[in-house]
Amino acid sequence: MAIKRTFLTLLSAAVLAGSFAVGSTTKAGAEEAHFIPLLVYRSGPYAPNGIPIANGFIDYFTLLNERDGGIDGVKVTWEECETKYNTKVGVECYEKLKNKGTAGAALINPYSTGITYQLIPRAPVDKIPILSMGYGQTAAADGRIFKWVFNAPTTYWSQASAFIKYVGQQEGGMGKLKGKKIALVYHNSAYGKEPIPTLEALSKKFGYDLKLLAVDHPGQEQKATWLQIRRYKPDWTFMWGWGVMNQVALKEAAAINYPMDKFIGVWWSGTESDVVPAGDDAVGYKAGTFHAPGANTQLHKDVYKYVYGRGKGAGEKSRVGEVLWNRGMLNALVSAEAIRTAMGKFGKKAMSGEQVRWGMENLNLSKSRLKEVGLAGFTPPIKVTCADHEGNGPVIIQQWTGKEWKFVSDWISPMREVVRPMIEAAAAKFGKENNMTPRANCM
Amino acid sequence: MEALQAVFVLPFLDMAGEPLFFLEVIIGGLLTGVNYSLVALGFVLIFKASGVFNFSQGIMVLFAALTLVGLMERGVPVWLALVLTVLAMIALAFIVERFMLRFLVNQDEIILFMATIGLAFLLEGVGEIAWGADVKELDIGIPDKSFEVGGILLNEFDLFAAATGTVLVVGLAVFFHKTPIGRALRAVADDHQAALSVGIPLKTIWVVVWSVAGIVALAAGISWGAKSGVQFSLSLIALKALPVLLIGGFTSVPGAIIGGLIIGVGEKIAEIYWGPLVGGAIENWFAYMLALAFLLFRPQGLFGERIIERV
Amino acid sequence: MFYREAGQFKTTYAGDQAVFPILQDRAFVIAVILFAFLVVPFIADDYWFQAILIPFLVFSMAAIGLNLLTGYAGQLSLGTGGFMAVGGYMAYKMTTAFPDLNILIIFILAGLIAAVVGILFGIPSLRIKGFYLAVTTLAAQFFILWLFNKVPWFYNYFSSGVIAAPPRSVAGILVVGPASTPMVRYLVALSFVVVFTLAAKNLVRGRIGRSWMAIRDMDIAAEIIGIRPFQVKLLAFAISSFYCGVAGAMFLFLYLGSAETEAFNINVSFDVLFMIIIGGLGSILGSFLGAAFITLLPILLTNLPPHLGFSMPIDLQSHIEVITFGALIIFFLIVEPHGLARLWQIGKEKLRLWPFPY
Amino acid sequence: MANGKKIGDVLLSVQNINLSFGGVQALVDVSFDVRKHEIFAIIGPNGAGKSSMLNVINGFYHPQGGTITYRGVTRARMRPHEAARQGIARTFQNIALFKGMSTLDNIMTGRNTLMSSNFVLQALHWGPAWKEEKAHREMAEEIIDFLQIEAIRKTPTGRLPYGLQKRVELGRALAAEPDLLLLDEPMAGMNLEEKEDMCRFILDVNDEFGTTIALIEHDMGVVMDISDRVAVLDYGRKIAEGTPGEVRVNQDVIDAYLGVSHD
Repeated sequence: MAIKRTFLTLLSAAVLAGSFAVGSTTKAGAEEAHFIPLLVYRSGPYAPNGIPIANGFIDYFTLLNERDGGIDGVKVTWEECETKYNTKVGVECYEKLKNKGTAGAALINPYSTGITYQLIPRAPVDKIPILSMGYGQTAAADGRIFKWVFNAPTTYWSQASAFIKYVGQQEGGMGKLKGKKIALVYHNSAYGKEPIPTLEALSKKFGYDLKLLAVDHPGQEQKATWLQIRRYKPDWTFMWGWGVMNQVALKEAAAINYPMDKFIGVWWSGTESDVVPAGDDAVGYKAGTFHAPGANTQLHKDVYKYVYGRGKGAGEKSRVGEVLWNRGMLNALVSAEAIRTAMGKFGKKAMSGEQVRWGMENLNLSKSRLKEVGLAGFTPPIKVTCADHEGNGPVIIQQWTGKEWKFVSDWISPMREVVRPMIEAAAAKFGKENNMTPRANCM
Repeated sequence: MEALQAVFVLPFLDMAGEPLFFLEVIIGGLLTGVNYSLVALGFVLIFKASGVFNFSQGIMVLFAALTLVGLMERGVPVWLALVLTVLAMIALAFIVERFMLRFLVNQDEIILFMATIGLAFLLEGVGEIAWGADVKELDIGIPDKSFEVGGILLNEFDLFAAATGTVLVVGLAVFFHKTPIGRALRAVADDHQAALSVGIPLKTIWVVVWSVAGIVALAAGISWGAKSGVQFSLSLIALKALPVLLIGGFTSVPGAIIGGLIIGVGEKIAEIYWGPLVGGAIENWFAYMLALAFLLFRPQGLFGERIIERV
Repeated sequence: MFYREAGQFKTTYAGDQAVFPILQDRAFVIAVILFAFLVVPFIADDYWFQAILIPFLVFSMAAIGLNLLTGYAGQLSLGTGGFMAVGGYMAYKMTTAFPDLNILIIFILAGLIAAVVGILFGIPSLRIKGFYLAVTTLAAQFFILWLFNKVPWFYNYFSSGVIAAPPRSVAGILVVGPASTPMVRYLVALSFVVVFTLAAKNLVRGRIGRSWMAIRDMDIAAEIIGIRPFQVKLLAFAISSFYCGVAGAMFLFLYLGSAETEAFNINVSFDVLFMIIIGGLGSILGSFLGAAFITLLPILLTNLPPHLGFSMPIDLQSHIEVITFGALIIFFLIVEPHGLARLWQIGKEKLRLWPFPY
Repeated sequence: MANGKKIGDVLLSVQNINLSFGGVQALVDVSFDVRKHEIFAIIGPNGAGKSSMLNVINGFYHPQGGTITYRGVTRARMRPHEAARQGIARTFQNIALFKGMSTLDNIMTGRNTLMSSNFVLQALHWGPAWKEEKAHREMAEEIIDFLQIEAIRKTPTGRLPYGLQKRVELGRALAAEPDLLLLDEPMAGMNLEEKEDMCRFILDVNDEFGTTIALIEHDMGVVMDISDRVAVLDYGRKIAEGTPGEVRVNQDVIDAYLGVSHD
């Protein structure tokens, strides 16, 4: 009985404490600073991906503060919130962070398909723009409907069309695609199904045969899938995988002696943590990407010097330059450039979500600007417009050598003439169901 | 008509048309099935001897594999790492008995089940703190080349895993049915109180079964972890073992292996021959539906102890 | 005011049969409901509505549903997520097909469809019991999600396969959809929960509740005194799934706003099961306490340390949170295996004797 | 003991019942009649097939041969819940109370078959459902008064001592207002005082409600005092039937109870 009584007391104390804890969402700090909420996942099943992304983000913001004193003199602040890649926790994080900082959240990077879909309808209400770089809802590329959502520099649909282009190049011309067999192994979820409409449309156009093979979450067991591939003998296999599905797929592909250089993964299936656990089996495997691997740019040197050199690194120094670190860093850079663009119009102060949305929409990361920030050759220029929130950026194919990822193609421009009409149709459908009218001022 | 044909005729023609491939599917299913059995076996051991439906079995698989890989990453030789991991799993069994089960003797099944859920959370957190969240390559030196025999592709590692699994299952079946301590273990399952009163030290037995389940978890962890790398998702493999339990019965060691084979072969055939009709990825629910169908005929599983209703 | 029942003599059986026979209890509950309706909307902010109160209400609804089935009728189910998905997707289909139909009615209809699905998946319960049944209900969970994921009709052929709650108004007030205010959504959720809690309370203290408990406590004896297991079990599945279905519709429309099938995945089923076990099987109050424990404790554990001045890496904090959560579950079960509702009761009994415990 | 009460027509007629479990004969060609308003006892040593007989009567076991005619209707396979609806209630040798429910709820559950309001009305707790609940509550309280268990009305039956549990179980069976009450060893495991109480309740039930009672007992003593007629089973066969006086002096019965070997 005594223990029960103690327990009840403890419980009520905890509840009381809790109500204070969550009740006080005060504006942090008196100093004028941009505030960027970071929804990260450093634990749970996808932590191997979440950790380098989060570190890339933070290292870049730290660099800005350390080297330049912020963005054009206004410091950057951020707060991490652990989502475990769980949508419900993501909502809690978002609600907790959206009003923090002197001007509220500047923009949000949801970093999970589920959370992105969650936030898309909320963005116009809360007036916080969403940057879902290379993930989320492809249709959001139509800025006339999705005023608050940005998925620059490129999308799943663009990537799928670029894959087909790459295969065409490898086969010796798009005409050679006729009669070829292509298999898509995909995670059976909204994310995994993304490339299907594009690949189907292109299959009609180029006459290749397409076989769709769904793998149910989480993808621990794929024998049936790879037996089907063994029978179908596809000339090329694409993969839209996530988490454990990637590592298993690589092992299984090797087990049926599938030629690895004919196996191409989406950019979320082309990271170090996907290939390293597969050991030698993964050598030769390819993946799409929209930025360079490795730590070879001026910016990386600055990160070593100003961030890790001063002991302020978010992760291990040796992991700077990993694919996902680079992606997190690029994501942070695009965010920062959007803020900078907004400051150009609204002045030298902390930017609000509404202002950053304008900055995003007028973002122009030209070649020279990329060089200025120390990323010459790292990624192609990114230009966002009111109508086009994607920028239709090119995709490149990288290959795993066993030690590192290496580019094995040129930058491939997606088939905009195919993808863009599909995006517009999907966006229009979404708009119709939700009683939205496209913004008239873009075109 | 065409739909009927597609469901009831064409898949069979397909099987007959390519018998070699069909055989490959069967073999693939069997090999996978043994791996399912390995996970299911952990559940059976603990359920049989303590009536606890151990939700944390999946996490134990992960925990064992993480410990092994973690030790190897720190330069411990494979054999020593294996020994140390086994010791760690035994230590875990002691801790579980001392700090959890001891206080829950004679509670309802569902309370014990819930307690193991708590344990699962605990182990998840401890494992991640101790060994980090990265995906780790697990390579204990077992060859994994594929080779063809008469047109059928086989993988060395799959065969090795299946052999290990079979040995474990057979060994445990013998242990339960032929040795005094095995029989004592079965007595405890029937009634905690009764077992206590006839002088079987319940604590010892709980420690023993949890230790054995921990070692089985290690075997499962090696087998599955070699394929996926050791990472959090390894724990989700438990969900694939549940239909196996339904078919084999929660209390039968041989049931676990037979159930595993049935599920393994059944779901592969369904996925490959019927999956394409409905868009694929039917394996997960098909395994459960198959188990359900079995249960409707034998509500206690193929090998489960008969439920006798009396008033 | 003292918590005493002395002097409150029940002169009629009707009085004794009331939901809350003790005056103070009744007053307390009414006070809580009034507070929730009249005060909370003015003091809570978006964070409270969106991250705490609405999910708490939605999961309370689901937990009551599962508790009717598992706690009262004794049928262990892990299909909650699936039944919630039926509610969510069906509500979505209906409201997009009939945009003018009152959304609140649609919630109820979605619940009814879920009830039918529940009956279908409840049929095996006539032969299968205990953990075997629990695992077979996973078949419902996996199959339903697979179906909604695979058949484009369910998500209106959207390329993304994600469904989003469209804007709908009731009596000129925007109730669901992105532009609806969290406060309105909270009030809608609260109304549903209050009404259906009362209904559940009525059910469990009447004939049907007794039949369920009889089946739970001893199914053979129940059959011998004239209870038809077939009807009673299926009714439990139907009503439970109805609650879960409505909870699913609330989950999508009032809480998440948009979702793919993953939102209803097996973790949801497990979470709701944890809620009723921790809260107390066979207790309506327990459903609320359990929902509070499972949805709110992690939030508390995440937010408490920083406010107390502990700062640590976020991943370490997350791991410690998980460990604490697990340890607390075990601790609770050891202290009081019958759940929080029982602790509450014990607390009340003590209060009744206070300040002279002997 | 049949002090002036009116024994009526045959209520239940059991003819040539054969029941076996996987080759073991539990009942062999057993026949007897139970008349309205009488107390009919089936006695016999352990393993004589007494419980099996009760289980056959209320449809829990289905005999391989023979017929059961109840209220003039012969049914081939009756489910237990159908038997209950026909007015057959029973208690159990190993108490089968709903342990998680209170005494009152157990007794109210016994009245389940008499209640009819549907779940929608119940959920609303509206009009008819509420009135019905109240009316049945009054009946339940009468039974509680009758059995003198007012003090444990709200106690979960799992916490009650053995003797009280038996009494609550009797209450639950009575609550159904049965025409035929089957009692499976109502006095097993009781001390003398408890046995006397139980006897009194059985007689009162028979007297006040006119309920026909078929009871089985292992122990001859008390049964002989309260029964109108007795049948004796041994190894699944009926070896005697008659008034307590007749049975008491029957040689076969004496042999059976003394354990004389069968040949």
